[in-house]
Amino acid sequence: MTNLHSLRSREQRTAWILLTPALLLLLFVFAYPILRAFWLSVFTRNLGTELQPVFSGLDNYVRMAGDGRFWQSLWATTVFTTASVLSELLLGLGIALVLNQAFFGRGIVRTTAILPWALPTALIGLAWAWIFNDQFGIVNDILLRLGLIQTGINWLGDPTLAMSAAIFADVWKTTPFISILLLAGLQSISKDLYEAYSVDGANTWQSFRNITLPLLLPQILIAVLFRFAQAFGIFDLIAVMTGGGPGGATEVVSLYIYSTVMRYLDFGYGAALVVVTFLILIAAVAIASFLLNKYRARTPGAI
Amino acid sequence: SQRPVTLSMLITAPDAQPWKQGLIRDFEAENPGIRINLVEGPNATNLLEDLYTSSFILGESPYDLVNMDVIWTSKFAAAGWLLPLDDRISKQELTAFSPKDVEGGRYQNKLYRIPVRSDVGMLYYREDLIKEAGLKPPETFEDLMQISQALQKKDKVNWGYVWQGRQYEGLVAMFVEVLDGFGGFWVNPDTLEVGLDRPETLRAIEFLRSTIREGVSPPGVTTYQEEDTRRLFQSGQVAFLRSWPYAWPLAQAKGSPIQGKIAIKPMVHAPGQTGAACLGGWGIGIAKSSKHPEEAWKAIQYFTSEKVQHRFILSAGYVPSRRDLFTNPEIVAKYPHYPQLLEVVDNAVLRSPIAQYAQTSDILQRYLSAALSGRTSPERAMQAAANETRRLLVARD
Amino acid sequence: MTTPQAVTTTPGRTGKTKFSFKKILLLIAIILVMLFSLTPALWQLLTSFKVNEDIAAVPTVYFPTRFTFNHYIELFTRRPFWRYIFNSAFVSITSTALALAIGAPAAYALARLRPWGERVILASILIVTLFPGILLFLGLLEIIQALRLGNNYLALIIPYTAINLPLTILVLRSFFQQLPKDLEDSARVDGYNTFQLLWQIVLPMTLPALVTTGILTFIFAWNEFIFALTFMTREELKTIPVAAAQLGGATVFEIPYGAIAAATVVGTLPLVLLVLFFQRRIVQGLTAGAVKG
Amino acid sequence: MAKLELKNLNKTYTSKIVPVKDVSLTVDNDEFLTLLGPSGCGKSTVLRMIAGLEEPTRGQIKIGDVDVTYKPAGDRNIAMVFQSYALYPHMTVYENLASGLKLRKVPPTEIKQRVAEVAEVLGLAELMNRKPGQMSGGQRQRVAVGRALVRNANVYLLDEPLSNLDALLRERVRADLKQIFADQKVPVVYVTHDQTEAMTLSTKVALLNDGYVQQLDPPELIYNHPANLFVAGFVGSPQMNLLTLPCKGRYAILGNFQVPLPNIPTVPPQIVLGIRPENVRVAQPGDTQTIQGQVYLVENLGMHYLVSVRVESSQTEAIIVRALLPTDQNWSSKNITLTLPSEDIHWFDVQSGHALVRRQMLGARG
Amino acid sequence: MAKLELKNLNKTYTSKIVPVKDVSLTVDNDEFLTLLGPSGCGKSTVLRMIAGLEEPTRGQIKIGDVDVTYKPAGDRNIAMVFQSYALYPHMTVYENLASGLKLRKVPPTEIKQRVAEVAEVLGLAELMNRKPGQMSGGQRQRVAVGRALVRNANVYLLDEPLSNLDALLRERVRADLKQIFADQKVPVVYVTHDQTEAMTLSTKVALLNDGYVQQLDPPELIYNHPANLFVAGFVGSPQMNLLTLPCKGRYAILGNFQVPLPNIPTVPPQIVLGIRPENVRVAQPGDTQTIQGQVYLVENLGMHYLVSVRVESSQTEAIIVRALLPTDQNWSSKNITLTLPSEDIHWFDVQSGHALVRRQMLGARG
Ligand SMILES: Nc1ncnc2c1ncn2[C@@H]1O[C@H](COP(=O)(O)OP(=O)(O)OP(=O)(O)O)[C@@H](O)[C@H]1O
Ligand SMILES: Nc1ncnc2c1ncn2[C@@H]1O[C@H](COP(=O)(O)OP(=O)(O)OP(=O)(O)O)[C@@H](O)[C@H]1O
Ligand SMILES: [Mg+2]
Ligand SMILES: [Mg+2]
Repeated sequence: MTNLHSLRSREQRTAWILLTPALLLLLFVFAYPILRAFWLSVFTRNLGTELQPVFSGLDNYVRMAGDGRFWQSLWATTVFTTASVLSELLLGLGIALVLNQAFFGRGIVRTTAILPWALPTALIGLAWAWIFNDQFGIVNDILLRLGLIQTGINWLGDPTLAMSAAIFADVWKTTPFISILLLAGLQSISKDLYEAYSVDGANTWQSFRNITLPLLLPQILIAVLFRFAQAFGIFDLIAVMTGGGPGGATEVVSLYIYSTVMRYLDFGYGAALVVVTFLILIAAVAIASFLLNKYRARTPGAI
Repeated sequence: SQRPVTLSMLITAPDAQPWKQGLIRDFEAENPGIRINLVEGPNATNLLEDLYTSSFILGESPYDLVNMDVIWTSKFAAAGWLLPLDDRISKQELTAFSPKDVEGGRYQNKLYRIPVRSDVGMLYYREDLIKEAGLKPPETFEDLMQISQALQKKDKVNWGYVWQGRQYEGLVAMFVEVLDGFGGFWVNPDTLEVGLDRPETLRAIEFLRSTIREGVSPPGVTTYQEEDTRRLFQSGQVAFLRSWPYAWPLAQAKGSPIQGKIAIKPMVHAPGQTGAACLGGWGIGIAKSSKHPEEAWKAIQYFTSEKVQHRFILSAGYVPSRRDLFTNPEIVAKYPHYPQLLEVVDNAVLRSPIAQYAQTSDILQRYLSAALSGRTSPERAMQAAANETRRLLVARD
Repeated sequence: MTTPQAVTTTPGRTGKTKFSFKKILLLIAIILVMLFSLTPALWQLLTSFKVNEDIAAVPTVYFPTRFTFNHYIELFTRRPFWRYIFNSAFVSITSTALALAIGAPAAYALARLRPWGERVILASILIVTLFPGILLFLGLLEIIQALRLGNNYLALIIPYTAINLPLTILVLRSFFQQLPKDLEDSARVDGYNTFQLLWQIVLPMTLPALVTTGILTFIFAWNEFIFALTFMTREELKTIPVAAAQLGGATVFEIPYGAIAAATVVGTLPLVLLVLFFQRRIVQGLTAGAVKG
Repeated sequence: MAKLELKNLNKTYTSKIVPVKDVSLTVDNDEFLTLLGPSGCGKSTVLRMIAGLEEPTRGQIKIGDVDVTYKPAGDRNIAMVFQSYALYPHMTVYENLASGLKLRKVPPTEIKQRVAEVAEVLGLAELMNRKPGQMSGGQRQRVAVGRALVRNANVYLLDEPLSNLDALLRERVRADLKQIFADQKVPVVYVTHDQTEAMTLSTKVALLNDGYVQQLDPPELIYNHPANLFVAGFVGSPQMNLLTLPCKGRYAILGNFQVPLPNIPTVPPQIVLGIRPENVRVAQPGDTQTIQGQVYLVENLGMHYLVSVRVESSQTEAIIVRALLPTDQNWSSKNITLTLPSEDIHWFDVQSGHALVRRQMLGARG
Repeated sequence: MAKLELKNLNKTYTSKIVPVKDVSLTVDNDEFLTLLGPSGCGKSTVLRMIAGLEEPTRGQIKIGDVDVTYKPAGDRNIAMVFQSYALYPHMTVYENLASGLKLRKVPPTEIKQRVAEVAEVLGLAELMNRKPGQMSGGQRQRVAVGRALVRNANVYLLDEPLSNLDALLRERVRADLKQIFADQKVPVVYVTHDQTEAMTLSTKVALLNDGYVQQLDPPELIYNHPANLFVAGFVGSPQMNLLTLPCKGRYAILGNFQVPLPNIPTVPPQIVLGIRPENVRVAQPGDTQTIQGQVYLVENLGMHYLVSVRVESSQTEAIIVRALLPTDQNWSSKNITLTLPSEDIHWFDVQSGHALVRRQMLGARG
């Protein structure tokens, strides 16, 4: 009786009213594709079966275990994701700190800093491929003019260099995502705290370490999480820049999945690939958050 | 009176303009009961393929006419998205087209596609330089290397030969030519035999690798697509180019540094073999889900008729699918290299018309690219490619 | 590099007396940021004004020998580019507004109202963001087809809104949590109901977060390619990136760099203006003086 | 308008943090209740529960005859001044003041007028267009007070509303508050640490400690008849002298002196004597109840000196009595004789701390 | 350690907001300066400039002999209690207290010890693991105070550090502050609105108003010899009676009574008479300087009644004199005779507000 009228249950009601539209929309757009991927993954449905679904249990998963291409793409994706997210985080944080300063023309600089994120990937990927071209590319042109190299470096033709170029392009493209998010976070930290801390005798680095970082942590975590998910699902940039080459060195998981589904019409297997990738990602995030919690519990006050 | 029937057709963006101005307008004028709704797709052909795929997967394709690249036919047919056309056209009529082109429209002995445009790979070369050096155009791979190096040594060109080496469909198209030139084969569509781990294949790879190793091709050639190579060639720095006919009008355009200095010929080959050309090109089929197959067929007939093609080629500069047109005086007057091209077309090889072509091609692309970029040794790469291909083909049948 | 510097470095006088090391450092940092962000984009801008010969020239021609507006003129004469801009703008504005309108209340509920199953909801939102985006598109295709939404703005607005929701919710939630709770309490006592509270008190104070997520989601929607390509086939409904990607060269093989560069510029310019206008809302001290303690 | 009633309120944050254990109070229409108590004793928590911002773990809250325990804050029509001010940072002073009225759809002209009135009282008239971030601490606090005062609420809750104002302003605002609330005839609950404020403003004072109400009485009674040791020690500044003394016969032994015990049934071995410093006088001829001692510390309180006197004693343990003496003499190091008027002495039980002589009429709990 | 010197400080926010116009002060090693002044008069601003958080628009700040005007806050080794607390929300109480010491690389054992000591003084010992969000207002303020006290600073700045503490605790902390600062021998600048605090703690009081220092003197002088009308009216509670009276001959006319003027060269037409309510006594036989009137308001201040008396007058305008009288009588509506001892009367110029009789030794500005 009391429960029905309690403030808490009112709060619950309001909470759910506020949540419902969002949850419904998420359900509507995400639930079907996700569930369907799980469902399809236990069928074989490809050109061999004339695109008719034939129940095949875990066959697809068994096949995946022996699919070197998948594991290789998973590895490539991991390398790509780790490298680009880490560099983006550092760079993004640095840029956010710069943008957070008060200086003349800050608006222009902020806008400029967001620019890479604003350029359409499909188009800018082309531009990057061109920039890294060993003959007409400006990277080589500049290096040649500076006398740093004698002949053009074959950026996109070498497995390692191609991966690096793709990472660089991605870092360039998506660092603004992190920096603008962190900028907003920085702006929400009260000036008072810095004042108090500087009176306490903190230098710039110390206030960064002990005030900025801990208070920025929520935004950092969100930025990293989203970039992690996006980088793991990177598709268009790589598709345009290297097409997965050379020799599959830059073939990332979503490129492989996309080919499997859209080009090979191997739906069942594609779904299984999706499911496994998805589960691996969830596991990775779960482990990361577990470790983070443990670390936070152990060192109170620190990040 | 009846409401006009509308036929939808998807087309790459660059093709839309010529089609709209030529074929479509005329067709609609002649067939008042039929409208053609030309959907402009993306520029890149692979995106076009994906668009088709997604719309077909959903069952009811919005397209009645399916404008296909030659390598899609078997997949679309195997997936059951196309209407067989055998009953509608006689063998007799088909002979007017290049036989390889027609073959490319078949899957498991049924015809699904009528060619509208041909496309073949061929060798462009700097006629002026070769003449100047007192040499003859190359016939064999070795010739190609020697001439290149000779010209490079004289500083006539920076590079001898450029080809498409990026990991993509173009790599395969280029490679089947070299492979055929060495007498090898990829997949036999009838027996599904895989020839990738045979010595001919390794020799073909070795040739390509040697072009880079010996400085005949730039190292970046393993990342090039058609345009990269054409631009390099057109800038006058290269003696030989493997490309499609589209490069011709561009290279010969006003202001091009190599205008009037080039010629084409079929791809070079190993001694004792013949040069091969990879067949590309577009053709039209009818979607199984189309509600107006009769009208669609009418359109196809119209688009592929000699009269219309004649006009279309003159205005748009495409390579015809009908053999006669290559030697048609009016056309030759405008495109003097077409008779030569016919020779190339006749020697064309098809990329294996099997249902799983896309996947087979991807396997080859990856391993080939790996071998060319030095990621793995050619032997290991091809062994793996062959095995994977075999596994794929066995699994499906 | 952090804020206290802004407090402690002394404008005006210190400049007179001595050069500030930190100031120089900041200047260098600013220049580096500008270079990093601007160079490739500038390259596109220059390219868009080059004639084709300059674009194709080897060795590279950096500054156009001849300025040309042809690429731009072509964009607008050969194709209804205004229409594409309108489409992009309409879809992006609507989906951003929706994402904020739906996401902000949800974020608030999660930040403050402690609904039952909060952890489950949060976990689901996380999981949803982890689903490989490229794969959503197949499932969505089926939904769109089933609902006959193809070639309807809704076919883009709904997925864009949904895809942007998790980011919106998580970001706003983190900002809401940082607000002093007393403020909301005070507003409740004053008689604000939850919606008024959100709209009149909470959101104005989290303007930087709103603007930030708004900018991020807007840009995402503006630049999205695959859905736009697949779900919108009618010419007059295409968005900028699709239209730009479909810019024909003379042939299928040719990549019309000049036109693409021009399209990139045209497609990005509205965003630049938008960001230029809104970024000033990302400001500090919106809660200054609100509470003591 | 309506009476405010708290019944056995309890608030448990965690099993260790239970700031409000059992609080029952009634505040009538025309009553002005002040909550007093040490820092952290749960005063704000009680206010927050009344306002509906915190749900009581147990107990009931009634306004008028309506049980509002589980009613949301917005429906209670309460005006509250937050200890932390909680100003709307994005609104100007004017908007801050007007927001509550706007929400209640008060006509614009009336809003303007009421805001202007309140701003006048609080000296905010010139700051109307500032935002909270551009104001001094005291100015912010005044806005917070103003925001509550403009409202026409059923109950007013004020949590240390004047703590950051200067004495003069505080006095003025205090007078205005008294006026305003007297006019409105609504229950007011007020938290303050300023005892003068508590004394001058309130009709009733509730002294909280340890989660319980220690005494609930009119201010004079709280001051003059503290119900227990805690209240005695807490109320009044300087603090009451509280001396634990041994008893001997009918006397308590204070150093070398004897203080007659009050009329209590049994004489305990020890007893606590309490007397406020201001009640300790310099002995005048004829005074009976005197002690002698030496001044060892003189503190200047402005109007008075607070003089600490070490009472003559044969015990080693020093007994200190503090007295508030006039500033017209120099007391340092003097030997003086002080009077402890027996009517001003409070006696407390050593164990329970309860006052030993309690008038019947006092209804306080210990 | 070092002397703190402010020279002609000026802070201009906007041309309209100039809270600090021209402030010069010196605080020696062992001095404890209290800034007093009405809310919004610029006290916090002065502290912020000393701390280096706000750059003076003009003027100079020296610590010891070093000009620190443009030195960053961190290099000044100053400890400050912020009026708004500015606690680190992500740190526990312990971490908040320890942060300043950690920054200065004090050895961990010493940190622990010092934090424990301060926490003991401030009654924070049990809250060490709480975060600021889980504490009461007074507890937060204590953490803010503690954060400054643990430090070994060259200068201490305290901005209303005790405003949210109860009287008892405040008294205790005050005593401890006095002790701590006396030990450390460093300049302390303290802002408070509590005049008792100002009187008991400080060696010097600076009264600010309108951007200027109105009087800078030891507390007794401020209280007993206000330099001008503003100081007279501001200091002391209840406020000093300030009556503008016409002069006639060598007398000021107070209703029907005459008050002899002090020894001034020329007799102005009007003069302001000031006398503190606590100096107004009930006339005793033999008192000369008496007035009569009727009580019309009695306020209970706990220890005293504040009695407002309407002085008998033939004028229509009522003249009110307030007196602080003992609580042992009921004064309501009585007719009483009051004494205004001439030694307690302050005289001020009507125009300038300056005190008319100024001892030579007083060096205050008007
Ligand atoms: N950021 C600011 N911008 C503009 N005016 C300001 C700003 N900060 C303070 N002021 C104004 O400066 C004056 C002095 O403020 P300050 O905080 O020094 O007052 P204070 O003496 O500390 O008052 P209080 O006792 O109320 O804390 C005030 O009138 C205030 O409104
Ligand atoms: N959110 C919370 N979580 C846990 N404990 C809390 C929380 N809020 C307050 N407390 C504790 O509850 C007790 C009562 O707090 P409250 O704010 O009511 O004190 P108060 O009487 O108002 O004190 P003050 O005079 O210092 O403002 C305090 O000990 C405080 O530490
Ligand atoms: Mg409180
Ligand atoms: Mg202040």
